[in-house]
Formats: sequence, structure tokens, C-alpha cells
Amino acid sequence: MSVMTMVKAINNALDIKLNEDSSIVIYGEDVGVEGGVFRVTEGLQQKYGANRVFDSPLAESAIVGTALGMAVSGLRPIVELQFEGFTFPAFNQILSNVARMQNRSRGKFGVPMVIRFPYGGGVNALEHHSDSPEALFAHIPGLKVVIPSTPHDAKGMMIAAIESSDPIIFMEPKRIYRAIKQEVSEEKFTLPLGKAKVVKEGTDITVVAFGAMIRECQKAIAVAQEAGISVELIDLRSIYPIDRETIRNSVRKTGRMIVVAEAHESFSVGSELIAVANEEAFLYLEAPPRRVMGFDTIVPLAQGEKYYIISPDRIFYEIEKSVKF
Amino acid sequence: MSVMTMVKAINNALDIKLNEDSSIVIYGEDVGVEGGVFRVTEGLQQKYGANRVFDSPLAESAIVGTALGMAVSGLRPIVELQFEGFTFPAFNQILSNVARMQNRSRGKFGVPMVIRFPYGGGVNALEHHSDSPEALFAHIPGLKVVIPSTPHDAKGMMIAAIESSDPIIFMEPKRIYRAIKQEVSEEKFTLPLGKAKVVKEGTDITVVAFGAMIRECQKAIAVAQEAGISVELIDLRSIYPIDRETIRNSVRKTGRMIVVAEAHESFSVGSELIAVANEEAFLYLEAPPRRVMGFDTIVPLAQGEKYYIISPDRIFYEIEKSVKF
Amino acid sequence: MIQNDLPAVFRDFNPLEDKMLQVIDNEGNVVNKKLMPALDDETIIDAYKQMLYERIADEMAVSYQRQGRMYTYTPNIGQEAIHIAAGMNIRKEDWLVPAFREMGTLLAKGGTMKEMFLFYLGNEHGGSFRNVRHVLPIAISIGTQFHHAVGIGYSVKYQKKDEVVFTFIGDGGTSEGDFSEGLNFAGVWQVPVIFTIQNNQYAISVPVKAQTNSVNLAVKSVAFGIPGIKVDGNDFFAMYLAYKTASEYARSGGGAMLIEAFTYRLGAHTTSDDPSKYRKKEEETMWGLTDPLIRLKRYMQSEGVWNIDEEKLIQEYKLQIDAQFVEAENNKSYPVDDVFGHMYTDMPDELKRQKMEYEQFLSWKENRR
Amino acid sequence: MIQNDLPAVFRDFNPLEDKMLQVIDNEGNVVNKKLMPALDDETIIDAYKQMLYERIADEMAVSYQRQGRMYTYTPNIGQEAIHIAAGMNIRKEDWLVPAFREMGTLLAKGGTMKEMFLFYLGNEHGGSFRNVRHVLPIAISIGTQFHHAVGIGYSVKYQKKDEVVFTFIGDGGTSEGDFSEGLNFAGVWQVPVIFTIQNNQYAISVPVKAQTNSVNLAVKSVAFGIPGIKVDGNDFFAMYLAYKTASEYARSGGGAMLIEAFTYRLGAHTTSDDPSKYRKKEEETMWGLTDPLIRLKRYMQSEGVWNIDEEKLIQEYKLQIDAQFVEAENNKSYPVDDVFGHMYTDMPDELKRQKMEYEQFLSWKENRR
Ligand SMILES: Cc1ncc(C[n+]2csc(CCOP(=O)(O)OP(=O)(O)O)c2C)c(N)n1
Ligand SMILES: Cc1ncc(C[n+]2csc(CCOP(=O)(O)OP(=O)(O)O)c2C)c(N)n1
Ligand SMILES: [Mg+2]
Ligand SMILES: [Mg+2]
Repeated sequence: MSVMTMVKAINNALDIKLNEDSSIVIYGEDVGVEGGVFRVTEGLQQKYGANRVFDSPLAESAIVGTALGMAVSGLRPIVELQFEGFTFPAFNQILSNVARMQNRSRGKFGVPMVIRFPYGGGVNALEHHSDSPEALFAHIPGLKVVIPSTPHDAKGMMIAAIESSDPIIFMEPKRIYRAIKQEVSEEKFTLPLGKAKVVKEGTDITVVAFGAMIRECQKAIAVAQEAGISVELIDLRSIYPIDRETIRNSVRKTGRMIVVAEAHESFSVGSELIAVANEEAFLYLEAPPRRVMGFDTIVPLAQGEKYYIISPDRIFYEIEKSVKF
Repeated sequence: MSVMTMVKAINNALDIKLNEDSSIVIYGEDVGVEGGVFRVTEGLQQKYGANRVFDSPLAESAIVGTALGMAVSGLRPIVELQFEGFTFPAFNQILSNVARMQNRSRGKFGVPMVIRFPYGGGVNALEHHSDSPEALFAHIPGLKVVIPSTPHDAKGMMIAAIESSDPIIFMEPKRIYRAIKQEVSEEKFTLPLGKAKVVKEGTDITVVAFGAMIRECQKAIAVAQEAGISVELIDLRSIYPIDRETIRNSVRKTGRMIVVAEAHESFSVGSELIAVANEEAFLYLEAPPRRVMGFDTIVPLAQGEKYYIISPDRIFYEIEKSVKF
Repeated sequence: MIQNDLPAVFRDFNPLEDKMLQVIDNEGNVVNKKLMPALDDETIIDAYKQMLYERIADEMAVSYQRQGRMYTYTPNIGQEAIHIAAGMNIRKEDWLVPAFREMGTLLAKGGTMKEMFLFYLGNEHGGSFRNVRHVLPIAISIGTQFHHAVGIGYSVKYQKKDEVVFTFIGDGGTSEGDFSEGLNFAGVWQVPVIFTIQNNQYAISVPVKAQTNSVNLAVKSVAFGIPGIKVDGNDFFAMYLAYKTASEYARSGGGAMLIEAFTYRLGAHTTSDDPSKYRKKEEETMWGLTDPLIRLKRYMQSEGVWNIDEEKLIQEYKLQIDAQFVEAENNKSYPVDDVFGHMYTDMPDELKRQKMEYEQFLSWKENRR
Repeated sequence: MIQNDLPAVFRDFNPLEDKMLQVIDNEGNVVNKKLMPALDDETIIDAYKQMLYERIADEMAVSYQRQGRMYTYTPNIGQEAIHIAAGMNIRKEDWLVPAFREMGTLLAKGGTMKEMFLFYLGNEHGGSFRNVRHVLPIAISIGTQFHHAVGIGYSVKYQKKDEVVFTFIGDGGTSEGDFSEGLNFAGVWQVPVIFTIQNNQYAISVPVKAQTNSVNLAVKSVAFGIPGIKVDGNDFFAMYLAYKTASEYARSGGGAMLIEAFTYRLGAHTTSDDPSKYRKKEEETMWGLTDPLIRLKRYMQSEGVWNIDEEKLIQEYKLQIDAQFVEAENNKSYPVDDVFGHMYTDMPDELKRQKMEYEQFLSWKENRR
């Protein structure tokens, strides 16, 4: 075991897999010499050479599209897109090809590749550096979309993603890249993709969140606890597919649900989870499941972000509202 | 008045606006000499000249991005993307710039432009020609997304879209481009964007649909009527923003809702409408609102489309299930 | 100056000067003897037969579509020399990353007309060419295929395999960002990829003049530091030479090459298209004179290579092709598993649920009858 | 051959031969007399002052960031000759479509350091340059700005206005699909757009050699049929001449031109970046010798144009700039309306609802205290 940040845990996962499987290559903008703008790939080029870990020209569509070419011809590429806001030049490749190659070829070609990128707000960044586009990817059939919230999960999920034969969108909550430190095993381990985790059991209300919002929820839950409200906290982890079983069991138990996420609320994970709660636990619902999410606005620059970013206060406010409904 | 198909009605709307406003230009792949692969722009180049209606090189990102440039410098461009499946090369321009220019410039630049394209299945087409990506656009703040279901609405909504100072995504259900004929006024008229329409009043259940699905719902509703079920049919028309008032009034009245749409069900308009129904009418709900939508799979080619495309049978089945809940 | 990188045989054809590689003219006369590839008669006859087969198959496909027995089809008529020349240079281990208008190359690689027909009858099993080695499925999001080819090129190089990647695009496709990005990556990575632009003069209704202001399309290679050459795409020998040279160049570690095959789409864009809307009969007639089949046949006749009973061959091909069409047409099997079954290697619960609910509906429907 | 389209003064600088336009050398000596633009002393002094102002402002911005008074900042150090030469050639009615590293040009157009600071303090009002005519806001999705510039070019031409569009990109940006698509549209539409590639040798840590295999970046113009030229970006006179010529060319209906400004990013990519990870001190030192300010100063001194009390000027600038920073820093006003108020010309009910619910929360929070 050793103490790791999420950056370190992902780096460690990449290191383990590069070491054991020579078909893995990693590339993207500045991932080689620089080790990535967040240093997630630090040291890997030195260790594994520039034909396995390297800088590509600045073109996201090509980065993703060439990775698909590699994935159908014997390699297992892992590509980094520098920020979530710069995934969109690659959107056509992702939607029209990466997600479809397996089906289009009737299974002739598997697509073992990982597209990873930092996402989310709260870091006082420029435009395009604070967004949470998970819903856009989750609506695309053929992809799996996952988001870890701890160093431990990040490592186990990354190794599972690399070992998956399906294309994985691996979103990394940049706000907690270094904010959380945790004991993580140095050994190889995997966590199943597609499974949510009950972070804390409770009986009055279910709070579903993921990524950087887990920590904010925990703060709100501490306050709720003092107010005598017993909250069950679920870390969704897999955005697509959604782990209906975990949602079902929890909402049937508590009868209440709020979804906490940074993205714009319309057409979001929040919408989807409310639909799931209705389908899976309609007769158990005691209050309308609600979204505690970002506005349908551009994420403001640093000075305005205080309004946009979900605070523990706001989460508590919504918990209380739901419980009092 | 004259009898028009939707193709003709949109053509007529474009004609009226080109005629009255010289700042309007129309371009895209094959829209000039050819008049568009569906002939929506037929005759307009001859009438207005090749500097107002013209073919562009084959590059969707450039088509949309240059239109944004025009829109901030005095023109009102209308661009055609040839099929919904080919909007994605332009996705970055749409999300990162078209939707954001107004906010980014703090209102210095308005963005009066229309991006129009045919979408949807049921026409025995190749891959990328049968998709319904409305949710992807509706999740992007800064856009309005609309879909007409009749020639009359298409005309009135198109004129309103062209006259709007905000960027409009105008999706045209290609399956009913020529399938529905209707008396439409030759005069100029507009319909407010953002408003749903109650196509048929009813008391037992609300069916929300749009585009080509309205017709399929009407068939199912006829069967339901015979079975003694009174259905209220809402044509959503505006995907973003959603007309909550119309949904609220209807669902509070009927207590039941199904959403019929062609898109993949996860993270869809269906999800969003279920969330809206919960937020607006929770205490009135008598059965879980449900999605009657496409699978989370690639839309199959012609031979497999029978499974994917929503049939009146399937709509009736879900209506009945909900009413019997 | 970038033409320094060109293989020696190409040096005289600088696209910056809009030169075009040609071996025989429209009459089938050899105009550049020293470039005539050393092919034995057998091989030339085989090439003609393959081109003829593609032509006949194409015409039949169009007629099946007209009879309402098949959906919209994309003919290849007039571009056969490119396809067969590529097909004769692509080995079993080489990769083919197609766009959507290179039927002859797909057939040469081992694909069948039955598969082509199945695809245009609306069944994914057709376009997948599942049983043909190293062929990607037909991809119609224009430009995207370039990246796939470059990625495969990287794999090949990384794995030190002796494999070359062939990929195709149309003249219209050169305007897409992916075209340029792909060539740029190929230049930086020095991968063994042969990029062919089939410049058939039109992107649906849009002529190549409206597509770009560059002097020709081969010259675009300059922007990415890879050699480029413009070749008469209706001249089988020129195309053969181009592919042979490019393959050797790629295999010897030279890297990528861009070939503009200057040709003409003699037919419609697809069976839904009416070219008379956007081009003149005279233009079509003029280009008809450059028909690659006629040219090769004239050459063969004047060189005494011609020994084909063409009418008989055509009848033979028609029977073969029709048999394949009928097989494809009769294949009505499209189980619901084909919708759900290939989305993931391991079907997630969410899809299982959707499939199950759908099957519940199907059985309700069944019972209701 | 495409160089035929080049304005006469540029004919000698064929990017295909990797020629570079230069007027003065590192020592400030005139190396190409016949190309020296006819500028009076006044103007040259003004140019130097503007470059100096940009330099000082930049250094101060970096130090505010270091003091923790401002967020991540993108310095311009070393690229001032380009910015000011462009600034002196861009008229009030001309358009500026910036990327994110052309501060001097933004200032020349009428933008203020207060706005720059406000932007880097996290307020959109800064980057919008709301009160400056014909300037688009700072756009950081690389490459996308090319299309906006081309679209404005189309507007200008359509409306028969005498306006020219200036747009910028980095060397890294040339790999994005939008770069190529934009130039291609500009070639076909023949629009009055001047595209500048600021080739500062790096895209963050990636050197230009890893970005493309083309001989230089100007040569990419060949692929799109527009004239291109490589210019010494640290030579104010060369850049001035380039912009003057390109502007005249554009205004006289010649259309677009691509200028590669060959320069060096003397500072870090941003204040979060550490160049020592990816480049050698010696390299930085070597490029330091080509510093555009030093070069221009040497020229001015040897030509007897120099009459500046630089130390005094710097002190003056520092006071001015600091005053603007303090103003920006004190502007803490960011009403919630700034989040919701600019999304649409007419706020939809949906946003009104979200805002109202948010305000309910705020008042709950207020009451709870
Ligand atoms: C990204 C994308 N945009 C638009 C289309 C629609 N489309 C299909 S074929 C075609 C024209 C292609 O022209 P070209 O590249 O010259 O190839 P050709 O058809 O002539 O072989 C268009 C616009 C598409 N398939 N993909
Ligand atoms: C589409 C896109 N991808 C990635 C980034 C992240 N990014 C910001 S600056 C930069 C490097 C840009 O290099 P270059 O174009 O040479 O401009 P320079 O910074 O040197 O001025 C990158 C990769 C971005 N802003 N936009
Ligand atoms: Mg073509
Ligand atoms: Mg740079």
C-alpha cells in the first residue's frame, strides 16, 4: 500500500498495464516528455520509450481516429484528450466510428481502447476547462462511460477499462486530482465497470453523485446527519450503463432521491436517473426525485463560478426540502 | 392557401425570407444547383443568385463555423447539413462557438443563424441516415432545438427560426418530408418557438411526441379510442426549451404520461420529460411515466429497422400498460 | 522540393506543375514506354476481366435497384481501373480501409457481390466483410477513414509487420478536416499508408473546382510533407505502376504517399441522383471516351493480347452475379439479436433489459392476433 | 507555381524553397534594403513603444499571477513584433479574430489591459472586448477561429465593404482540421482574410518538428490555392511589410493570404508551464538574441532614430498598467445575471425558472445565517 492521489493512482495503473502488455500505447497532446498537463503520464515515456508513450500533433479527431485504427489492428491504445472542452473536435470519430465499429463489423473488430480526459469545474479555469459533458457521451450507444471519485477506484477502474474489449470513456474529475489522498495497493487490481457503490448507507433519502461531487455530498450529509436525516450516498461510478439494481434497492428503501452533478441539468444524468427511479421504484417514491445540478448556462469563469458550482449548502438545502416534502 | 408537403413548406418559408431580407444567405453541400438532396432549397439559387444560395465545399465544421462568422457580421445565414449523421464534424463549432458566442461576448454579438438538417429513421437508409440526435443538441446551453411535425408548423417555425436572434437547430423529420400534405397559407406567418401544441385533448393519459412520431401516435390513439382510452396527444415541437406549462397542465389532468420518440432512450428527451413530469406533477402521477423509444443500439439498416422503429402497435401496448397500471 | 522524396519513377510528375502520370492514351497507345509495367499477358487479361466483372456487377446492381429489389446503390462505373490496379497490388496481409466507392478493390481482397448486395439490401453483415482478412467495413462518414488507416499504419510499424494500408477518399472528401489531419499524422509518423483520392470530378452535384482552389489534389501532399502524385485514373497501367511503386516505397520504410487518381464518375452519384441536373451530356460523352475498359481493351487489341470472348464472359458474369444477388435477396434472416448482439463484447444489463422488454411486447403482439 | 499569385514584393520568398522574408538582421542591420517599408521616424518610435508596452504589461501580468492575484496567464513575450505590426496595419473597420496570444494587436485595436486583466481574473467582460469595434472575443478552442474569420470575410465581400479580416493561430493549431478547412474555404471563396501562423516553435511542450513533416508552415497554403509566405516574425519591418502587402492584396480583391511568422515563445506556455521540462536553456538563449525589441532598438540606434528614455517610459508604463490592474482587481462585481443574462437575446422560461429556484436557495441560505 502507498498513499496516492488520483493522478498518482492513474499513473500507477497505466504503469502496471504498460509493463505487462506490450500492445498498449499511450499518446495525446503533451503526454510524452511533459507527462501531460496534469502529469498523469509522468515518467512513462522515459520508462517505456517514445514509441509507446508519445506526443501527437494537436488534433483530437486524429488522436481518437488513429487510436481506433490501432485498436482494430492488435494494439490497445489509451489516448488522452487534454481537457473535456477539447473532446468535441473528436466527437464525430467517437460517435460515428469508435462507438460503432464493433456493430458495423458485426463483431469482426473489437475496439479495446480508452479515451481519458480531465473534466469538471471548481478550478478557476478558462472557458472549455470546467465542463461536465458526461451526458453527451452516455447517450451514444456503443460506449461505456465511467468516472471515479477516489484514487483507489480510479486505479481499479482504469485497469478494468484498459482490459475491456469495448471502448471506454474515462472521465477524470480534475478538481480532486490531487485533493484526495488515500492508501492504495501497489498491486494490480480491477474494479468491475458498470457497478455503482453505496458509499454510506442511510434510510431517509438517497443521494446519487459521482466524481468531485461525492466529497461535496459527504459534507452536506454530515450536516444532514446533525439535523437527524439519514442519507444513503451512492457513487454512480458508471454513467453508462447505469447500475439500476443499486439505484432500485436504495430508492425503494428510502423513497426519496436527489441527483447531485455539475453538468447542465436538462438532458442530463439527473434526468436519466429520475427516469430510472420512476421505472424501478415508482410505487415507493415519497417525494419527487430531483436534480441538484448546474444551470443550463455556460459554466462561468472563475468569478462567477461560485453560483454555478454545487455547494454542500445547496445539497443540504435540497436534501431537507425533499425530506420535508 | 395551397397544398404543401413539408419540403415545399420549408422551401416556401426560405423563399419568403430570402425575398424580404437581403442579409439572408443559404449554403451547404449540394443546396445550390441541385437544390439539396431532398430538394428543400430547390429553385432558390436560380431566383436569388449564387452569392445568396450556394454550394459549399464538403466540410461541416467549416459550414457551421463560417456561418457563425457571418452571423456576427451582419448576415443571417441558414446552413443545411446533409443528414443528421453528418452534423458531428460540426459538433465542436456548434457546442464550443455557436452556442457560446453570445455569452462569451457578453451580448456584444448576437448569433442569428439557423442550422437545419433532416433526421430520423424509417426510410431504409444507410448508416448515419436514420438517427435522432436531438438530445445531444438539447443538452448544449445556448441553443434552441425545434422539430416540426406538419407542413404548416414547419413553415411557421422556420420563419420564426430565421427571425430569431439566437442560434436555432432546426431538425426536419425526413420520413414525413413528403408523406403529409396539408393546406398551408402562402402568406408569411410565424409560430412561437418554445411552445408545444396539444394535438388532441384527452383525459386518461398524456402522450408526448414530435416529428414523424406524431403520425404514428395518432394511429395508436385511434386504436386506444376504440378500446375506450382517452388520450391527450402533445406535439412537443420545441425540444429545448421544453414547454413545461403544457406538460404540467396535461399530466396533472391525466396522471399518466408516455414519451414516444425514435432516439436511444437513455439520456434522451424521454428522460428529460420524465424528470419534468416529476418536478411539475409528482402528486398527480398515477402510473410511472415511461419512455417508448429506440433501443440503446445503433439504428439498424433497413432489414433490422422494423425492430427499432416505434410502431403504432408498440405505442398502443404502452398506452394500455400505463392505463392498466 | 518535396518531390525529392518521390520514388525515382515519379520524379517527372510534379503535381506543383500539374503534371499527370500516364502510360497509355485514350486510344490505348503507349505514350510513356519506359513506365509501362512489366506485366505478362495473363495478368493483363486478368485485369481486364476484373474490371469487366466490376462493370457488369455495377450495372446489374443499378438495375436491381430500379426494379425495386434493392435500396439506394452507389455505382462505380468509370473508376474500375483504380480499383483493380489497387486490388492487384494489395496482398492478403495488406489492409484495405475503404470509403464507399471502391467495389473492385473489395472484391479483389476477397469480398463477394453477395456481401455487397446484402449491404445494399439493408443488412450489416454485407458491409462488414466479416470473413475477409484485413478489410474494414464500409464507412460513409466522409474523411474519418483516413485516421483509421493511419492508426493501422502505426500498428503495422510498431509491430514490425510487412503490411501496407490502402485507403480511399473522394475529391469532395479532401475538404474535410480529417483528410488533412490524417495526412499530417501520416507524415509525422511515417506510416506505410497509401492514400488514394478518387477525383471523379464531383461530390454529388458539386464540381471539384468548387471544392478547392488548389491546382490539383495531389499537390495537397505538400502541406503534410509526404510525396504526392497525380495519375490518370482511367489508365490501368498508370494506376498499376502508381500502386506498385507506392507499395514498394511504403514497405521499404519510405512512409505514406498520396495518389490523386484523376477519373470521372460516369454514372450517377447514387441511384437516387440525377446528374442531368448539374452536368452536361457533352461532358459525360467526352469523358466516356476515356473509359478505362475501352482504353485497356484497345491496348490489348493493338498489342495482340486480346483473346477474350467478351459477350460470352459477360453472360457468364451475369449468371454468377445474379445467383449471388438471389442468394442475398433470399437471405431474409435478421434476428433481433443482430440489433443488440454486436454493440459490446459483453452485453450490459441495460441492453438485456431493453431487449427483454421488447420481446415482451413482441409476445403481447403475437398473442393479440 | 502557385507563387504566381503572390504580390510582386513576395516573389523572391518561395516557401517551397523554405525562403524567409527578412528586412533587418539580429544586429538591426538592414539586409534587404529594397523591402524596407517607408516609415517615418515617428511611426517607428511608436512601434517600439507599443512593443515595449506589450512586453512590460506581459511581465507585470506574470508577476501578478505569481503573487496569487490573478489566475493562469498566457504570456506573449518574444512575439511582439508580429502583434504590433499587425496592429499598425489593422484599421478601425478591419476585423480581428484572435486566438489567445496576440495581446499587442488587441491593444492596438483599442482593447485595454484592464480588459485583459479582467479576463484573466475570471470575468467574461474582459475577454469580450465589448466596446472595441470588430473584435471577436478571445477563443481558445484551437483552430475554430479560422472559420469565423472566413465567414466574416464572406460577409464583408457580400456587403461590398472595404474591410479586411485578421486572424491568428499557433504552430500547433495548424494540425487541427479546422485550420485546413478554413484555408480551403478561403481559397474557394476568395475572401479578404489574412491568416497568421505564429510559429513560436512549440505547442506547449511539443516542438513544431513533431507537429508536421512539411518543410515549413507557410507551404501549407499550396494545398488550398492561396499565397503563403514565411516571414521573420521577430523582425518588425518584415512583419510590417507582410501585413501591409497582404492588406493591400486583400483589399484589391486578391483574397486571402497565409503568413507564417517565424518566432519564438521566449516565456512559458502559461504561468502553469515549466519550459525547462522540454527545452534547453541554450536554445532559449540563442533565440533571446533574436528578441524583436532588441533588434528594432539596434536598428533605431544605428539609424539615429532612437530618442527614447526607455527607463522613464518603463516606469510610466508600469504605473499605467498597475493602475489598470488595480481597477480590474477591484471590480468584484459579478451579479448572478451575468451567468444567466447573456445566454439568449430573450431569456427562456426554463432559465428564468432555474434562476428563480437558485435565488430561493440563496435567500434560504441568507436566512439560515
Ligand atoms: C461527413 C459526411 N458529410 C456528408 C456526407 C454525404 N455525402 C455522401 S457522398 C457525398 C459526396 C462525396 O463526394 P466525393 O468525396 O467526391 O466522393 P464520390 O461520391 O464522388 O465518390 C456526400 C456529401 C457524408 N457521407 N459524410
Ligand atoms: C482544440 C484544442 N485542443 C487543445 C487545447 C489545449 N491547448 C491550449 S494551448 C495548446 C498549445 C497550442 O500551441 P500553438 O497552437 O502552437 O499555440 P501557442 O500556445 O504556441 O501560441 C493546447 C494544446 C485547446 N485550447 N484547444
Ligand atoms: Mg467525387
Ligand atoms: Mg506554438
